[in-house]
Amino acid sequence: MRKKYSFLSLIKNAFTNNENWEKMWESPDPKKGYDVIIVGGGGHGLGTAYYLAKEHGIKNIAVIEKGWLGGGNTGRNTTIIRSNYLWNESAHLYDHSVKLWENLSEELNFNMMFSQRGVMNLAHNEHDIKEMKRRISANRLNGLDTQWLDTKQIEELVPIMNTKNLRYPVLGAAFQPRGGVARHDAVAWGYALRSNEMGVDIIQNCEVKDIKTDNYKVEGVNTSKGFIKANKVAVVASGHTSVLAQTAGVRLPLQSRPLQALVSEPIKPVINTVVMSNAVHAYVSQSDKGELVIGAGTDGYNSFTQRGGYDVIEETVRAIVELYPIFGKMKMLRQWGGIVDICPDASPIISKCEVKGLYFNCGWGTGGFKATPGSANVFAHTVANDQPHKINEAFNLERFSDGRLIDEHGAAAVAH
Amino acid sequence: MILINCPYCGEREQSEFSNGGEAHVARPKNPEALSDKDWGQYVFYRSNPKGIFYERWVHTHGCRKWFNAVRDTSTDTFLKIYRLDDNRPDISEFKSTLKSPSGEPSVGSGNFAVKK
Amino acid sequence: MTKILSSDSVNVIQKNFLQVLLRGDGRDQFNQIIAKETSINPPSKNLEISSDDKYIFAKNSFDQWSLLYLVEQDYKKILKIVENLNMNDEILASDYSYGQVYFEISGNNKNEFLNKLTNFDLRPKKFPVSTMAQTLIARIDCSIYNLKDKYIVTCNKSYEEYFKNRLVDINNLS
Amino acid sequence: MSAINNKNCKYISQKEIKITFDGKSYSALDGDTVASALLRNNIRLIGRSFKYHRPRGIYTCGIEEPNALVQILNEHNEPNTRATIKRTYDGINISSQNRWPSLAFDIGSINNILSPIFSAGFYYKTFMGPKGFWKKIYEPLIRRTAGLGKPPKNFRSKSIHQNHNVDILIVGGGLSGLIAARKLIDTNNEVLIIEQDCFLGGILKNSNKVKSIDGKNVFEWVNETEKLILGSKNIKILKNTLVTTYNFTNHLIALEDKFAGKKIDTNKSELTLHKIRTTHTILANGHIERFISFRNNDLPGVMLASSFEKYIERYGVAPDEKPVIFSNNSSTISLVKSLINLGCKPSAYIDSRNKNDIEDETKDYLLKNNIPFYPESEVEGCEGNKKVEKVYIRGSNKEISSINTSMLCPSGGFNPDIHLFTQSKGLVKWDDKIISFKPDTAFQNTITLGSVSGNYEFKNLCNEINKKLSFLKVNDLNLDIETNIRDDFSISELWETKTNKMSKWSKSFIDLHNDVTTKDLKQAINEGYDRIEHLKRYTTNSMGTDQGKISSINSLGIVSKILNKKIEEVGTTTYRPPYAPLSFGAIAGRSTYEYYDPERKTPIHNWHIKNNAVFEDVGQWKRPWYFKKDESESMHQAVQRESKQTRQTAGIIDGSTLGKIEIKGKDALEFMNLMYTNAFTKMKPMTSRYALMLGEDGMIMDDGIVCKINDKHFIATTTSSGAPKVLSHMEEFLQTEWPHLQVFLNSITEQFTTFNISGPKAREIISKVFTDIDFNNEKFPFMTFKTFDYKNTQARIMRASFTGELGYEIYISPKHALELWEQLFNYGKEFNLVPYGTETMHLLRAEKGYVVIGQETDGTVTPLDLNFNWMIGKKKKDFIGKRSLTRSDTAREDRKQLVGVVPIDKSLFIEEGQHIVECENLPNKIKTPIEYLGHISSSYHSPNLNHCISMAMIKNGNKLKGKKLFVSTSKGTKNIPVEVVSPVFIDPENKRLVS
Ligand SMILES: Cc1cc2nc3c(=O)[nH]c(=O)nc-3n(C[C@H](O)[C@H](O)[C@H](O)COP(=O)(O)OP(=O)(O)OC[C@H]3O[C@@H](n4cnc5c(N)ncnc54)[C@H](O)[C@@H]3O)c2cc1C
Ligand SMILES: NC(=O)c1ccc[n+]([C@@H]2O[C@H](COP(=O)([O-])OP(=O)(O)OC[C@H]3O[C@@H](n4cnc5c(N)ncnc54)[C@H](O)[C@@H]3O)[C@@H](O)[C@H]2O)c1
Ligand SMILES: Cc1cc2nc3c(=O)[nH]c(=O)nc-3n(C[C@H](O)[C@H](O)[C@H](O)COP(=O)(O)O)c2cc1C
Ligand SMILES: [Zn+2]
Repeated sequence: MRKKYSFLSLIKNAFTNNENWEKMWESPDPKKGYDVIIVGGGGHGLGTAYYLAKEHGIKNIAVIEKGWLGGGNTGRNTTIIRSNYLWNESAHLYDHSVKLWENLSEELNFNMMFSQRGVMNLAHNEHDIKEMKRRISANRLNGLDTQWLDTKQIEELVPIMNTKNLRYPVLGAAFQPRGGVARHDAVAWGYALRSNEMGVDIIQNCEVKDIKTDNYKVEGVNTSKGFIKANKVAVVASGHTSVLAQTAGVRLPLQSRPLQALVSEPIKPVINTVVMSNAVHAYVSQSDKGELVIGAGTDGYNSFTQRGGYDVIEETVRAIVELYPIFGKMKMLRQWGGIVDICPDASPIISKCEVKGLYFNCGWGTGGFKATPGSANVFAHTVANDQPHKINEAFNLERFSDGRLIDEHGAAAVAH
Repeated sequence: MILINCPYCGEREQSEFSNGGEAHVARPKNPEALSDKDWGQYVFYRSNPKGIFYERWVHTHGCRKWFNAVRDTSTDTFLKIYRLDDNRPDISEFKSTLKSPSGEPSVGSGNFAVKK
Repeated sequence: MTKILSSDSVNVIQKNFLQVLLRGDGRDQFNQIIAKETSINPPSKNLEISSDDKYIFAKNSFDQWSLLYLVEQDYKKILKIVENLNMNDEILASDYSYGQVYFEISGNNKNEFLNKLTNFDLRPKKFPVSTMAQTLIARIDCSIYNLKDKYIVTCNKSYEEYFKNRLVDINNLS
Repeated sequence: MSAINNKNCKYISQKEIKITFDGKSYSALDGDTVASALLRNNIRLIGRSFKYHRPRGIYTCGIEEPNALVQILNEHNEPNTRATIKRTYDGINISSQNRWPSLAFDIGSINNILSPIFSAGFYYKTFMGPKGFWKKIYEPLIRRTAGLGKPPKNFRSKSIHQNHNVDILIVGGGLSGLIAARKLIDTNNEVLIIEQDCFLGGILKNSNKVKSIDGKNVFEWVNETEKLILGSKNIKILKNTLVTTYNFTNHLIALEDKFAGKKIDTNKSELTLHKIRTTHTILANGHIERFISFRNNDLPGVMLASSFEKYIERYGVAPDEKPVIFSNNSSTISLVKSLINLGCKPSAYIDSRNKNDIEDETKDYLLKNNIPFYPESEVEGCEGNKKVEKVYIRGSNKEISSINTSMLCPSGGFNPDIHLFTQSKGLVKWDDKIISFKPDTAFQNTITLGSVSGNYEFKNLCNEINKKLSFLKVNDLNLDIETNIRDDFSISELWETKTNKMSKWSKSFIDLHNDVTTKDLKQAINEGYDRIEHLKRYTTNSMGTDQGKISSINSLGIVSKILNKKIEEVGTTTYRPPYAPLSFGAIAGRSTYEYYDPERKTPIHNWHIKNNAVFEDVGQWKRPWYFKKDESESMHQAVQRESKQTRQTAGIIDGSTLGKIEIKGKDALEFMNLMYTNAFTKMKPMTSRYALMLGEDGMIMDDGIVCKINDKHFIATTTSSGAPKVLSHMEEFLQTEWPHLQVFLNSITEQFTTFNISGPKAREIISKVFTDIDFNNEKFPFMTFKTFDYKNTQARIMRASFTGELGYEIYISPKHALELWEQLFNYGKEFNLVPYGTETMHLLRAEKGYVVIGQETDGTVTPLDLNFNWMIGKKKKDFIGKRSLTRSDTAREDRKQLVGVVPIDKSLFIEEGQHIVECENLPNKIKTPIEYLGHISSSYHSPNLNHCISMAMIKNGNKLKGKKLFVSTSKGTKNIPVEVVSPVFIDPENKRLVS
């Protein structure tokens, strides 16, 4: 690691008026060809490059990003991290990720501010309770730390919550203490910094226009900066993955939908865990800067506008105001949208396909930020070995034919 | 919130409607004759283009009628709305301003504010 | 008939109407059968209402009609009509009378008032007299019939209390 | 040194009111904002900054304010209120923010001393170890120092929504908005004008730039225009209303403050959120003045020039008698004129423009009034203790001189306020003449007029408006606008002045709200964050509550210089709604708390209340969960009692919430055969059948009872929460796949109130109510139904039960429902007929082994998994979901299957949701995953068997019957030994059911 950051480096640079900081990453022109081209400079893409270089010894890699690093969903998500998914396959995948999160700041020597303040899923009716108790039990057998909280325990953790005087009272919650939030942009930057250090080319403002194949074998990519050859192409373009797959003649079972979020004005700390609710649809956490970061639901139609409808914002805010009466006096500072790619079973695809040398990591829908390190890690394994890691074996494309779906709708309806 | 012109009720806000995904996907006549893979294609796979998209809507909180639409998913503009018994309009009727499959349209996208 | 609210500019009265919901193809035979049973011709234009002070007959959409009886009727008679109509295979008639609630909304400010609860465009040029619409009001499905100086709004009976509360609430606050 | 009252101001009354700021009382004038009131009282230190806790004052006179945010104590402690727009009233109680213990002495200002370390992105570079420190020490500390205002108090807003549908919306009732409106008077267009201030006129009231219009003074002209507009039938004006959001298809959101300048009446709605749908949007929302970065450009006492002018003209207070003015453009001279009119005089006028570019009029005027003039000069910086005391000027010969002053008014030019225009997804373009972005290509029906369109010339205004509105076919309007300034706008580029004093603590700010300095920008670019979006996120530039209104273009200017690019190549960040922070309470409106979701009630609801029902939410429905016999009865006791009584004599449940769908038409039979797994062809008329509906993926979607009246007429029931889904599922296939089928569907859920009476005495009771019906088993066998006349209405009675007992389901018009319900109780009294709720229903059906959709099923369960093979019309060629049942995974024999589970030790209770395992104990802490077979989907204490009975979905369940396994518990590591059994616990031979 060349660029070492610490309190000392900060003091040192303070003396030189902060004018001597080194560049975090270079912006080279693309080479003629690479062993692996990763399409998409979000967290998953940059992470994949990092693990390919670090764990699989592949160094001749380019990450190609059409805009700026982390400008996709990595830069616009509500940053909730947890692993308490219902099915074993998911629980293993997401917990692999949480475990990597726990050491990521130190590993990359870049503070991701992973804050394990706990994630709470509220139950508002008998059905919610049943579903959550089942999930807690399954999680426990998978070695996860999800637990049941009764209303009193909830009130102790989140005193500002209105649990009784609302249309659908709060009846309890599933709580995962190891869950939390992280600084989303830092994830992209940290991986970029360290993979670039290991020789990965990071090419921004370069759009992949199509994936070139010959006889079911990948040849490279045509980009806005010309053709680039590649032995392997790994597509991690989130909302745009199915559009790119199409250029290689591959069809993916994905639909791209707007997903919106908003932040309030900053205030002093009032809420110290992440709270999500399905029936009263809203998710809240408070960032270290003080804003409430609030997630809405997906819009009900395909769209690539990064916008979404105002009615969805209204739905969310209604819920927030009801659950937290003090927020009635607060204000929305900014709202925005991302484009999420949704799979029919609400689980991702981390898989090879019928074209040799072409790999997809997609379908994370509304909840892939939490998986960033884990998904990148097993995807790198899949790309390097041309076969899946044990953890992502089930997340293949065949499941949409044989029916072996990993249906996380119940547990993942609030997938953030 | 986009406005949708229901062929039966007139213009209403999108929240009165539900989207039914890709249009003109006929249910296979003889499902038993299909392979698992082909059946899976029908059940789980739908086109997801950026740009011109043929899709279905239903006026859930109005007349409850289904209809088809052609919409530019890169700008959310409706290019045409037509009834189920109308013919599928030809793609050449519509102009896409996308420069590349995942590029942004020249105006109306979520991502550019400055004229290039 | 119950007064729900009244102010200088809006009045809302709950009414007891009877209603039949009709489905069919709208062709000649359909029209004849209906006319025979009900002595009223169903309107043929989408969203159109034909009415007098005793009834409203509206075409909700291309294969659906609502017939509302505005004055006291023998309920049995309505049930009989429904039964007779259902003798025809190509018609579905359902008695909607007591499963719905009816509100008559009048007053100078009725548009502004309703537009506190719905985004539906009530301007005469978009919602002419003697037409009907199905839309959301106060987050629930409603039908609204435009009778010149008043609207008839109906919704499912299970929402009765909720809907009345919302009407009163919004009136109190503005 | 001190503020001056402008008695000539017509927009403020001379009536005195009292306000409180940080515990001290001050007098203000009725009509003052918090800012103008404080300025009037010579208070300039208002708050502390976000990161460094630097002293801050009032920087602007409007929505763009980055500094002066206050807390309104008497309005539920509302935080982060902009002092510059919050109107005062008698008794308002305000406090400053982000300081401790006091505004003057704030401990947090230590951050300023440490600031060289807190450089851009410093969080990312430290606090990484030791383990656990981030969570316990660093993060809580960081969180506490950040965050500005204190949390508000509980507050239940009464704000309402108002929808509008109009032809034309005019945003901004300033000069151009009013001209446009005048043209539209008495036309056929329905027009709405929205103005954020309580007075119309915009620049006409905010400055003295315009002297007269058509010979009238501007005040008269605005009044006359307003009168004309109010007199027209087609135009409405909303004042105190701010447009915040511009959505697709010309949908805009605006917020009206109904108590601006008044104490809130808590019985009324304090805010109205307007939702406007329009055909054309005219943006006439003006411009925003921008600042210039220089050393300590954040000191209290620095205030934008046109804001200073606005305080004089609009609020009748000149914040200072002798400010220094610093400008790079031609507009600022009007401030000098305003001051001179008041008898004050600027201490200096500094103009960075080339001498030759400065208007002769300006030079002459300054000379005539003897004002020290510094052409081709700039402010190097300013200094002072918590306020401006000294301003350093770099003269045309680059020498630094200084002036003592207490206020400094910079003007860096104007930005067309393109926020709303870009929200609408229009494209903007760089204009070298005004040195700013201006609207170029509209995406919607959007027209921009006046300064928002980049037109800064008054003389040209009518021309522009006539041209742009000509498509509306309205008359031209030509006004003679006489100005106090030279009309041709001139500006020279200036984003930042060079600092001479190189102290590590001296700062030249680019974002005042988030404490971002120009040095931070440079450092970030050095580190590789050279995309403007990276810069924004790395430094937090323009991410504050003001969203960089006065500074974001400046940052582009600075960045473009460093990168040696054109500003248009650097690009802007994305403008996102809202234009200014928008109240959550107002967005929610009334549709929250009790109106969050509509409540649906059955016609029996009030009876349930009277009989101590405890309700459960099922979808939107309120359903009795159980009935409390008396206060002391627990839920468990009630359910045990209800369940027992039902099997002993009879019980009744209100099932009105069940969905009911009437299906009719020539092809009804074919349709039903396609929609459900069951075969309906051979079914006899007037019989009913339990039926299953699948999704195309083969998974169970819903169940219900289908009544066949004849081949052309069916009635189907659905689950309570599944009703809308099932109806739309049917409609979808009917309309889109099989339009050739002649079938009509009506929802009749609400048209029939439904009760199910069951138990050994059910027949006796019902026979007493319906005396002329023969309920004999042969005459009225299981799964048949009949229609009867009952008191002027029709009732349908079906032999069916969900409890496993002899049962009748009655469908009756809501008109007679309650009466009939009470009748049943009348006759049922002697048999102790009990009303029961959903919990007892669930218990009784579990005893009988019936499944509940959503409890035994979860979207991954096929009918085969539930051993419902008998319900599948195998001979049918097709039905929805059929093909999916033979996919390799769904056809597997070792899938999870439904079984019954009982504890071997009958005193133990199995919890729902626990899992079935093969091991007797679990480790204390589970490190490697434990294999499990499946989970407990339902579990109850059966009062009739007097032990726990459970249902479970377990792998290969069918083959495991009779086996001993274990069920985990939530309490500890010891699992409960259980036996796998058939899920039917009571009456497997159906004796009770068909008796
Ligand atoms: C509002 C919102 C809230 C969310 N909240 C959460 C949450 O709380 N928790 C959670 O776990 N997840 C959440 N998610 C989901 C999460 O953000 C995503 O699943 C995750 O960030 C995906 O990461 P990625 O790296 O795959 O995609 P991205 O970060 O989107 O990266 C894909 C990149 O590919 C680039 N690209 C696309 N096309 C091309 C092309 N042709 N050529 C080159 N590059 C291309 C894009 O520009 C983009 O930068 C949320 C998402 C949104 C939108
Ligand atoms: N020569 C110069 O120095 C100079 C500089 C700038 C402008 N001008 C001239 O000044 C005139 C300005 O007139 P104008 O009408 O464009 O601007 P204006 O300032 O007169 O009016 C804008 C109005 O819009 C309102 N507004 C802004 N945003 C709003 C929102 N979101 N919601 C509701 N109301 C909002 C403001 O309160 C204001 O009243 C133009 O003629 C222009 O040429 C001259
Ligand atoms: C967790 C999180 C916190 C954010 N906090 C702020 C904030 O304090 N201020 C702000 O202006 N934007 C904030 N944003 C929103 C960004 O400004 C921006 O809208 C978002 O990254 C989407 O990018 P875009 O709007 O440029 O498309 C935040 C975004 C995220 C994901
Ligand atoms: Zn319609």
